Amino acid sequence: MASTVEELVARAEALALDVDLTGVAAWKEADPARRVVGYLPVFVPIEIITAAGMHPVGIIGGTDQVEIIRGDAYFQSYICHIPRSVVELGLSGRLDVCDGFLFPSTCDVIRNMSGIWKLEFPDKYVKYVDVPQNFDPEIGGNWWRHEITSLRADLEKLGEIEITDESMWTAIALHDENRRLLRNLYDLRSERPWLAPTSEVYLMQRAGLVLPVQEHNELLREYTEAATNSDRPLMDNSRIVLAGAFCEQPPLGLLRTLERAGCWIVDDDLLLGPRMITEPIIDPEGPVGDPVDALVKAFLDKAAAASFIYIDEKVKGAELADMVDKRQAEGVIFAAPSFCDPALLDRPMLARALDERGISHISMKYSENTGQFQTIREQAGTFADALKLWSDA
Amino acid sequence: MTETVPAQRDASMALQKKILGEHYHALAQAPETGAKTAYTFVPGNLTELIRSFDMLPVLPEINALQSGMRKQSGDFVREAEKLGHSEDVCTYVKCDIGMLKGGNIGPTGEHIPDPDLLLLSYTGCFTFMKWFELLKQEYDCEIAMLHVPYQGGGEITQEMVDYIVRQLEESVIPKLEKVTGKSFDEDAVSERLALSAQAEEDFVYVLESAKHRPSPIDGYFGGVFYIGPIFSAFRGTQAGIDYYQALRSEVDARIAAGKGPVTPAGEVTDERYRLVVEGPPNWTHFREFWKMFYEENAVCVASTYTKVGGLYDRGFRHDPSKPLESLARYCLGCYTNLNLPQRVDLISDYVREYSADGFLINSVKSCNSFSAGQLVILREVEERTGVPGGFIESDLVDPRYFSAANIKNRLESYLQMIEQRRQPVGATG
Amino acid sequence: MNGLDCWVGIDLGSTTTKAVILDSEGAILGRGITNSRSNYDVACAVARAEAFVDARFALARRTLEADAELAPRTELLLPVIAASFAEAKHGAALDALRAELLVAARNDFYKSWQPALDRVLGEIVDEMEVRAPALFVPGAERKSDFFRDLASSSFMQLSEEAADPGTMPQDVLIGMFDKAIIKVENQELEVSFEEHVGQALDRLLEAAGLEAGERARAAELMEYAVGMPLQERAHVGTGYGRARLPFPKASIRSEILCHGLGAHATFPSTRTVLDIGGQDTKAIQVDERGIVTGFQMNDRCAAGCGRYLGYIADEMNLGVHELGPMAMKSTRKVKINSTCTVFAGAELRDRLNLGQQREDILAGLHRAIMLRAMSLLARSGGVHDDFTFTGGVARNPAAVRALRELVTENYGERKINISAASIYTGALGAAIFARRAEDADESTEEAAA
Amino acid sequence: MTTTCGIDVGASTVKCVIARSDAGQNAERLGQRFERIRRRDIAAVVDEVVDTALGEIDLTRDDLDYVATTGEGEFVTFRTGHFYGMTTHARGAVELEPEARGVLDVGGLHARAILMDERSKVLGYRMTSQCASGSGQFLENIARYLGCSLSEVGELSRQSQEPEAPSGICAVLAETDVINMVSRGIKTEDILKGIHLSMAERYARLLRAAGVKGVILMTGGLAMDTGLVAALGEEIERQGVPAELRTHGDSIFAGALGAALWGAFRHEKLRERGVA
Ligand SMILES: Nc1ncnc2c1ncn2[C@@H]1O[C@H](COP(=O)(O)OP(=O)(O)O)[C@@H](O)[C@H]1O
Ligand SMILES: Nc1ncnc2c1ncn2[C@@H]1O[C@H](COP(=O)(O)OP(=O)(O)O)[C@@H](O)[C@H]1O
Ligand code: SF4
Ligand code: SF4
Ligand code: SF4
Repeated sequence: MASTVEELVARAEALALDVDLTGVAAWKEADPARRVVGYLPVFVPIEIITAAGMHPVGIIGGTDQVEIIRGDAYFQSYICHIPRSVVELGLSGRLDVCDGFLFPSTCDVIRNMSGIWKLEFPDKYVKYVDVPQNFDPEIGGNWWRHEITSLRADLEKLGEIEITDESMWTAIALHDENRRLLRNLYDLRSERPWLAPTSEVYLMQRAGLVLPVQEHNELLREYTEAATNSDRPLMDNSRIVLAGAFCEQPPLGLLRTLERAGCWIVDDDLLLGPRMITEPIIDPEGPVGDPVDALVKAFLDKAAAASFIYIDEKVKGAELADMVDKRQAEGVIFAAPSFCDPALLDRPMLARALDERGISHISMKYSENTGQFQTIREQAGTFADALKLWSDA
Repeated sequence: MTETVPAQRDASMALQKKILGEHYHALAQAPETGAKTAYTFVPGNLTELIRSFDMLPVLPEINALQSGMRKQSGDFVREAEKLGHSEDVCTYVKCDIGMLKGGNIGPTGEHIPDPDLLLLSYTGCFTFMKWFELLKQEYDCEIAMLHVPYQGGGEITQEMVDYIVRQLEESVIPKLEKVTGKSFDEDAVSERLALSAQAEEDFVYVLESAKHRPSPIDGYFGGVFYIGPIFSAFRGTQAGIDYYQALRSEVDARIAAGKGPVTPAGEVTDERYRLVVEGPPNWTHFREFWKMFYEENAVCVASTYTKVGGLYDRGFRHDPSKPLESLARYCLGCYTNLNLPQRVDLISDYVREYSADGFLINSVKSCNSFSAGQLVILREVEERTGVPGGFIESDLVDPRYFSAANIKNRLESYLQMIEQRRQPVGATG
Repeated sequence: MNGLDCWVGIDLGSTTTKAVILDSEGAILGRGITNSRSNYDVACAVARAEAFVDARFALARRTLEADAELAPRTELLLPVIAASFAEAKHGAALDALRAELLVAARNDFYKSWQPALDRVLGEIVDEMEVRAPALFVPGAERKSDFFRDLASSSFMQLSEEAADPGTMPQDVLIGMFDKAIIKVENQELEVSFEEHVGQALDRLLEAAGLEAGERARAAELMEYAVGMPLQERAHVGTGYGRARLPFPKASIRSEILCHGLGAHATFPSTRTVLDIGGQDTKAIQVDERGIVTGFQMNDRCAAGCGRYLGYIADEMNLGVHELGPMAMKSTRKVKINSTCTVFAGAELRDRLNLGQQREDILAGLHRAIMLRAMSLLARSGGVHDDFTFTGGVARNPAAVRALRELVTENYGERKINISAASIYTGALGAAIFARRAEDADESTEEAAA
Repeated sequence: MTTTCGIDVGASTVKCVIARSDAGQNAERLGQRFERIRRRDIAAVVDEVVDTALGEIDLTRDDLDYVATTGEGEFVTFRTGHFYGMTTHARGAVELEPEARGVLDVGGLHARAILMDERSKVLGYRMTSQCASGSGQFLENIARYLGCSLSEVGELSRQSQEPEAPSGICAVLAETDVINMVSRGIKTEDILKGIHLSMAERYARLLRAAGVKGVILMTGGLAMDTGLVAALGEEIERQGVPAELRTHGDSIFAGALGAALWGAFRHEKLRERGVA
């Protein structure tokens, strides 16, 4: 019997809130040769981890579940919340299951965390993954090829295995499928948000951080089908795009608050990393050439806009405004983690792009353990009120 | 660094003020003289390359800190916040934007011309990238990006150097050529690099003079003045060489006389605490902050802030024989491009080499590049060196984040602690 | 009669002012506490006076215990004397309150409520007087040690009963009280120790707890204890308000150093000290000599300090004493999010409205406070054996329980010291500094001579 | 004509307005009432406020076409609809002061600055968030400590000659600061004025950040504090905020009034659609 939406959501929620990584630990215990590699937000080429037969685990903070005790001894009050909860997870042994950690170049905080990890966990494999900010295939492309190749070599050493081109193609195909399913789900949510509200879609995505990609694909398929066929009643809320939440994630309560205050989120940059490549990496005709080249090209040509990537000659905010149009949204809510430099420094530029296209927007800050939503509800509610009272008035 | 010369000052300080003033004047004259300007940053700057195209560098960070010292930054920051910038982000950026909106009047009161090129050679901090993306919205000019990889693995690899050299060749230099209409002259760069290396030698001599007891200089507060020319526009210039020679002889004289550093509040005559300092200073209350040290006879013998524009004291010199590679290695080697273990090593070495009694971290709210991880540095260095670490918090140019009473309380308690620990066992039991 | 030398330490805290008196052996002779109020000099004088009274009791105890005949009666005698003394003080304060209330009610602003105002106020104080003795039965539970709290709590209750929205709003009555109480607590009330010893003994005699012969002997011994001159050799001040103490700079010490030393003196093997006071929290690491090796303190924001509990207590119309015991009854975990002291009250109301139990909410609040303390501890270098918890909040059993849980969860088993007198730790450290400074002076003088 | 009731449940006070209007236009206020919550059950206070207000004008709940809540009023079971605080304050402000294009609402725990247009559409806003410094609650505590009632505070503050500002921003630490000031012999009125000024400084910044211009109406309970209003006027001028501050005797009802009017508007909409 197929599972109901409620069952699937409950399963995803359990996975998403499993800060002790019990599922991952069970996976690993099944075979002593198995390895787990954690990656921090936002973007790493996880295909290589999968290709190595390892379990990539997205380490994205401790949600509002984890009490911060030692984490504050590592970060001052004016640094965002996620690093302290990640440190808390690490020091409390909850990340022991990971054999290695990847720290992508996202911002100075995650960058410096790679060094903290080296100091605190000298026995673990730690790599800082430096994505290029130059998009010439011969220059930035070469650099990225070098980063991917050295990561591949490192993982081969860590797993005492060889990562063949064939396994690379297989992994790329799996993750291509994963991204396709996610895009599907996003489309469904945008068309009929009451069938697949963001508070659920988000859990489905988040579950993927701790599931092997095959299992996650299965979950996404099941949920999308169940949600499509559910008979939830239509609700007339305002349609908004959520922006700024690509790294530290808002608490579930915030997403629910927005929905309750009358806003459907019809697109977002939540958990951006696994969705960063926006088109299939493998050509429709099938794999050709070197899989590393395919990964390099995917980053250079098919990556979503993100504030930690240099805009080059493009116009900042154009992608966001296009997204609003594509999703027929009525406005944008910037919700960024407090003290998140990349998101907050981008905000005025994005706002300007939206203003030029006449799109209304509001802005708020959160941290992953924000527990009081009055202010947020007030702001989102007023925004929704304004869209409601003034659009059909 | 120009307007804000301390009340009591050395001759070198006057010289420094003079050459920096001349630079700002040249900038103000640029519309008449036709000189082109490149906005760029201190860490990983390509001054010799810029100058080889006869362009004048403008350093927004320096403008920001100058505004801080002249107590204008608060208004600038508020202005930027009014324009939608968050309270949470780096105040240098906000200060710069506020200043720009206020007509871009530089520290000498003269106008700073708009950029012909935004040269984003960003080392050791992601905010730089955002900063110029923001400026790009204000100015209709060329922008060139130089991505400098981070020393995540604790070393500079050949791939990193090659990546930078390729970017210099294929994207930065073509932009410079396009903006100036001149073509790249490798020899001209080499010549300038040779001049740089000469000044760098004297600069290092000055910094290391603090190993003497008593130290003739203050390597943090005073150091801020010493780094001015070499970190900004004066590498590869004769003026730079002259300044550091003059400074060096002045320091020699102080050593010979057994004198301590000169501070705005007077000369330190009884060096009581020797401290290594990590992190940038606060600019809005610079003198007040310095005075707190002076009053306790605490001298900063070494600092990491004076290494953001290059780790010359660890042996790096610009090398005329390999100009582009040398610039690449320079960019890669700046302090904020070091990973945390390297920073711990460096500070621990300073504590030993400079016979410090303690090390103090001034954690600034603005700067994640510096601040994220400083508490780990604190514990690691304490463990490795056995000297106590102190921790204070302020900000660069946001006066709202400087609480004098608070900092004084912490500093005093910290120094009292060093003092108490000096006493032999039993004396207090 | 040969006098006794003594040394005084004063900790002028944001909420309470504490004094400790040491004798020449370094033993604690007396302790005194009062709430810090607008006049620091008065607070300081009151705490000191209380400590001297306490020292008298200590002397009395020493004398009684040394007396073969009366030693077994010590536990009967002293509590009664103490209670009688406390009651007398309370009575004097009530008298003062009555007077000040009437002064406040004379203000033109309140003319329209007269003459009813005078009458109602008078009746309230009458009733307070009636209720007072019950507070001072030996062994009785009091909401607070301080007159302000005791009086405020019964005034609130009585004024609510006496008020009438149309003719005598409670706001007006409360306004009177607020005006009067400041005046009252800034007076130094003279209460004679000797007189009350006599009264207490008489009372015991009446109640047939004491025989006439014993009474005479007791009076004799008490007279000795009361008459013994106490010579204050030196004093040191510390605490939040230390800069305002009327002491020379040399007699002022950083509160961090005092807390470290005080904790060391009480528990010589302590290495980590946590002090939670009214508006600051300090985590201190000390070495085997009691010298501070590292510390962290909160600043700028009073979230998670004793005041936080004070707000909550006000909000629930309870005394701070009662919060802990109530929280101990909790059966379910509730997570509290508010970091801000002021918002905590709002959150409390929200949660009560959501139907959560107040015991559970309170337990959650205590845990929230301790979580913040844990952060500071972690920052200062962790929790090492022995671990000592000091400051007013260490008197709160729920806070102690939350701390124990968190320490064990995160650092494993640790020996946790909590002294009944933990609130005096800073003052004790200061007194030790006073004794040492004096020693040092003497030794130099001797060397010079 | 529709008869509607707006209920504004605040952190400290419940306010209620009963109005008759033509889809929110040409409104006539029939009754209004407010009541401090003071540790009582909020639902009971709401019932009491609404029923008393209705009783005074001989109406019952059955006479209401639409009950609109705002503030924390979502839990009110007999509501027809809910509007968010800024939506209602903007509407209420325009009703009380037709020229108003901005609102400064200061209540028990929060303060917010709202920019709106002549139709009272919210165009921008700024609000204080996690920190209670400078809120009504804070002022109340200080007043209690100083031994004066809220109704005296404004008068006293306006007599001040030499205002003395508290050093910190924290509501709790400021209390200690105030104790300090009293001990230094600073006069009550100077302390109050200092506190008013420091609150006003924050509010003026809030207003500036929200980009308000022109006439602004102060709403919420603290609009009754004439000392704060005066201090705010000074600060607005000092900081060069291009605004003119006004208050209204019924400012505390702005939210409830706005809710009542929006309720009428929605009622009409729903009726047109045949829903009601
Ligand atoms: N008997 C008690 N039970 C519970 N809490 C208490 C008790 N006595 C004091 N406290 C708490 O201790 C705090 C005062 O602590 P204290 O160490 O005196 O602070 P400070 O030194 O800042 O004045 C009060 O705010 C109160 O919360
Ligand atoms: N006469 C008054 N003078 C000054 N302030 C007052 C007066 N009456 C009430 N207040 C203040 O108004 C606040 C309530 O305002 P309100 O806007 O209703 O707040 P909330 O919506 O948060 O309950 C109270 O906290 C009180 O401090
Ligand atoms: S939340 Fe923002 S600042 Fe924090 S780690 Fe993520 S990207 Fe960096
Ligand atoms: S974050 Fe730090 S390094 Fe970066 S621009 Fe700001 S001050 Fe400079
Ligand atoms: S959050 Fe609360 S306790 Fe903290 S500074 Fe603000 S008012 Fe004070």
